Amino acid sequence: MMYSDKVLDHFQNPRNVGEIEDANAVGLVGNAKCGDIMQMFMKIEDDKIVDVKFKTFGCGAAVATSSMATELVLGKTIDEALQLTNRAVMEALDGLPPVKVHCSVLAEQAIRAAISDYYKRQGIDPEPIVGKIEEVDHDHEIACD
Amino acid sequence: MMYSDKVLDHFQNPRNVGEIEDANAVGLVGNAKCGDIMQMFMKIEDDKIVDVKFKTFGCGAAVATSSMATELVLGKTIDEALQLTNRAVMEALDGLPPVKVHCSVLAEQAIRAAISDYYKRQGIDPEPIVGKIEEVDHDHEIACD
Amino acid sequence: MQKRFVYADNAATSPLSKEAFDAMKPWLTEKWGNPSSIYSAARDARKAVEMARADIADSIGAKPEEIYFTSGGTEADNWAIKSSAKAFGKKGRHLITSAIEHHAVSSSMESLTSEGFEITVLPVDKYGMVSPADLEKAIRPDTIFISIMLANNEIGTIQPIEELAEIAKKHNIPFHTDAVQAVGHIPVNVDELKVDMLSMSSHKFGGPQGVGALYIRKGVRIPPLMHGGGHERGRRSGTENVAGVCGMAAALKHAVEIMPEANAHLKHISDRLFDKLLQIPYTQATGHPEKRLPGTVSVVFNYIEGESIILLLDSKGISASSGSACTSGSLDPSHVLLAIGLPHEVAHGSVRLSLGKDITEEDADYIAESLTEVVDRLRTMSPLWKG
Amino acid sequence: MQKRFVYADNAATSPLSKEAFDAMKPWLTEKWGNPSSIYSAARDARKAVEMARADIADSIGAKPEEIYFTSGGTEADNWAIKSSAKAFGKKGRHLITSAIEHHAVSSSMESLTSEGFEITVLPVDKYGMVSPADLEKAIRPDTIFISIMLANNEIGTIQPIEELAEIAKKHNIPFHTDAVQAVGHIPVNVDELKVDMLSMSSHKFGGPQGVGALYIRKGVRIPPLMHGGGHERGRRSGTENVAGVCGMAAALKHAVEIMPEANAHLKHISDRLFDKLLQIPYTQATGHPEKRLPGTVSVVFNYIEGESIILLLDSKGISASSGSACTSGSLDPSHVLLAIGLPHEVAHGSVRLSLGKDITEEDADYIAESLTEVVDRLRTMSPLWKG
Ligand SMILES: Cc1ncc(COP(=O)(O)O)c(C=O)c1O
Ligand SMILES: Cc1ncc(COP(=O)(O)O)c(C=O)c1O
Repeated sequence: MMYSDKVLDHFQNPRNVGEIEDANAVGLVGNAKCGDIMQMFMKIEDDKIVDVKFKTFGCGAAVATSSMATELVLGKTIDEALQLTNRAVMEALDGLPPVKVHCSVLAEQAIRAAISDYYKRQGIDPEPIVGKIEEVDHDHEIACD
Repeated sequence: MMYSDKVLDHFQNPRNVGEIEDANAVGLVGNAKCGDIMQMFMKIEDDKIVDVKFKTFGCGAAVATSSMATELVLGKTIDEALQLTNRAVMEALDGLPPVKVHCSVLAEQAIRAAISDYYKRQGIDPEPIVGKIEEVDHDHEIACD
Repeated sequence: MQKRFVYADNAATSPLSKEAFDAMKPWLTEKWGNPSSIYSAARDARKAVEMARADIADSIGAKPEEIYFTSGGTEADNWAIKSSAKAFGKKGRHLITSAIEHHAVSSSMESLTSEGFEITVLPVDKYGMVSPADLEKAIRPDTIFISIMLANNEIGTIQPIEELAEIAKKHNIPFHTDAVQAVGHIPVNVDELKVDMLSMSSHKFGGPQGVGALYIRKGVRIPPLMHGGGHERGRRSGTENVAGVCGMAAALKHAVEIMPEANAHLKHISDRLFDKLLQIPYTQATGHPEKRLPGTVSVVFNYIEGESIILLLDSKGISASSGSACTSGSLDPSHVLLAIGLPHEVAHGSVRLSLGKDITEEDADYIAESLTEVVDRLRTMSPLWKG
Repeated sequence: MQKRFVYADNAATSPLSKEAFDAMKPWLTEKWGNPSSIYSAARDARKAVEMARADIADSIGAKPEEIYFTSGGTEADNWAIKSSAKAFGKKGRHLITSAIEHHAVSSSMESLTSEGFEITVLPVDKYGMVSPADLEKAIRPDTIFISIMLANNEIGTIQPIEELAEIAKKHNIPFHTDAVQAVGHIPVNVDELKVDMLSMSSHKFGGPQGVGALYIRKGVRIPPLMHGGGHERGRRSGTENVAGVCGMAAALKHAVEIMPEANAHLKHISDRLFDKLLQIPYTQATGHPEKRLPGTVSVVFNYIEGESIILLLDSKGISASSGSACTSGSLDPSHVLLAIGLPHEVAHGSVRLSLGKDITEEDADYIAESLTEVVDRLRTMSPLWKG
């Protein structure tokens, strides 16, 4: 299993780590049992993501995809951010080992979860816009795939 | 598979190779199909082996056991020669690899076959004295063991 | 803190010892030979192989003719298990193993289930210990084979093999032990252990990779895994790896020679390292407090994930592993850490430092400082950490 | 005649090439690593293994992901055969092979008969050639696997694998070839050969002993022979032999580079040697007159026995073999020589000279003179010789 230099760089020097105190969009995806949890904090103003930060529990790829995902959505509109695919995150990182592809999926989901939270806070049902988000499951009986 | 130095010496410098023109005891044992034939020539006078020579088609151990056997019986009485066991030949050669033990049996048999021939030439049934000797079998259907 | 390079993953593979290289070199340069041939160059090769066999036998209290060379620990384990199933399969279809075996054992066992064999996997306690009473209970009239490892590769726990093998003996069941992490590291004697088969792997004790051996007690008959030219007295075919077995033997001989001194040193360093690491909050040692490999320091850090720890340690010049090297890339944390009762999320945060004999106090202190820093940094990034 | 040393048993094992040693040395001295680990030292090891894989793939026209490292030719053969039987055994129980295979193939086949498989052994003509018509006739609806070697180790005959594999393809039957004596010696291309699996062994072409590979065409699925940590993409477990595979790749690359020149030279020397040897009365060449390995000179001498010839040649400094190295010690002469129709007593008198690229005309002449003398001497001692 080998990481690209870009993955290693984003892991070792992650961009946008941390929390946003006055975030108006927070998403949490993944499962500790499976070894990956990502938390995304956003500040959205006028439909635009003006700030984004993350916290991640997980492997090198989990950290790197989180970091890259924040870079890719920062300054983007919600619509643009929702178009971010896991594939785009992977490509921006010069690829991921096959066993680590799920991390990029998690990063995509973390973005959607945060945006979903943003709509919820405004009393808007996010599902028609964002799609269904898997909630973080603290029940240990979940299956990691 | 490793030969002792003594085996190699008796193979490379075999003692008593050749034929005896006026031999009065000649034995031939073994089988070409199995890769081993030994021929023993003896000159027996007053119950004593006064000369002995051999010819062998076979592996290094076949040559060495033939050579050693001739050395061990030269100058001996018939009775003494008949007491020569394959074990004694092997011991005199500092042992043989397990897969080559049959060569020492062949050498013992070659001695007995020659002595058997000696009795036959004198009209004496050798079997009570020498035991049964396996004749050289030129039939290719024999099983090598 | 000055950056330094510390290789602390000797249980994954160890650097080739100078002794091993010196023993191999002639066979990689001016000498060569197929030991099965009969001319003098080949006889030299044969002598070298047999001397290596005798040395290896000697170092585990076996007879030379009980040592069969293989391509490594994996082949030795596969051979012992699959061929025992073949040999004794008429008597019964039940095998017993433990929950903390290396995959070379557990996957070999697993592969037999499709052939109608049934496997009982014995649990372990929180230290990773198999209980002799559990083994006794698990034995059935149709049990034909037992395989329990001597020393665990992840947490270093050393099993009471003498007791376990004694039980097997009482029931007349062949007993195999995977001693890949034990040979060359702790005293191993097949008669004291009372085992019928024992696997070892050269590159775990300073020998070359791609060589190993299976000890098979005289009288125990299992068919070959590898058929062919009839090498190793018909039991393991394939041209002998002359340089390889010479390197293996030299490495093992050396490892056994320096063992008392090396282990005293390793124990001292391990204790020091454990002391420092356990000062990090929410950290626990895994494995047995006493019955453990002297060079294995294994710990779990809550709230962070092992691969990240390993990668950050790497950037500080430290090579270590999280769980088994083989499981990296898998999503499930090590089955060993789960077997000792750690919750999944804690098991994910494991680190194994397997020290080499040349480790210094300074190295250990550097590891401790580095790990403290790395753990702190990753916790700050972790959504689970409410520190 | 001045005594000289001539190694003429390269088909048994070849000296390690300088190229191979140079490629191995770093991994035996200043470098080491378990390629499955994730830190940088291990990543270097991984890169080295993957470069070796790519180089080897390249030299036989395969893709890197079609090359699986093994412990040698024997393991590659065992794996291909036994695992194909497992994989395709539900479709049928019939396998086909030839009468002149190496024991690694024939004994693996044989081992399957106890599991209810039936083996058809194709005959060969007096040159050791399998006839495509015979293969076509032998195929049955329940045939699931065919294994026929590319180049024979005793007599050097090269089979028409393209034609044979084409027939297998027509019937949708997986085709394996043991190319242990071919790879590195004659051009080998898996697509031209149309084979599904191909075995090779490093020490036959100047690489180290104890390493080999099985080529498995993409899409062909056979289960592992070796279970464990899931190395080689889950198909062959066991810590990779980094030095070994680097040596193997370097040796093969070099062998392929020098092949055209080396083979022209070997053909010249072989022809010269054959010419001289066939002047000895009651002597015949074995193997195919044209379709043969350029470095293999195999002959039989009537009325004398091969081991004796080899031992006397050895005392003159010449290393050669009689039949297969592995069969030395057996009482039956080589099955290959019997298969080409030689009577037992003639087959016993076989000699195989397998020349290395550095052989000179002087070496060849020395071999010829020595053999003439040795044959003469042994015949004088032979009760069968009525010279
Ligand atoms: C306990 C144990 N058994 C078996 C093996 C397999 O050994 P190898 O990889 O040398 O085949 C290993 C190491 O990989 C091990 O640690
Ligand atoms: C044709 C052939 N196949 C297979 C093998 C087995 O290879 P290895 O001994 O490297 O396992 C050999 C040589 O021994 C061979 O000549």
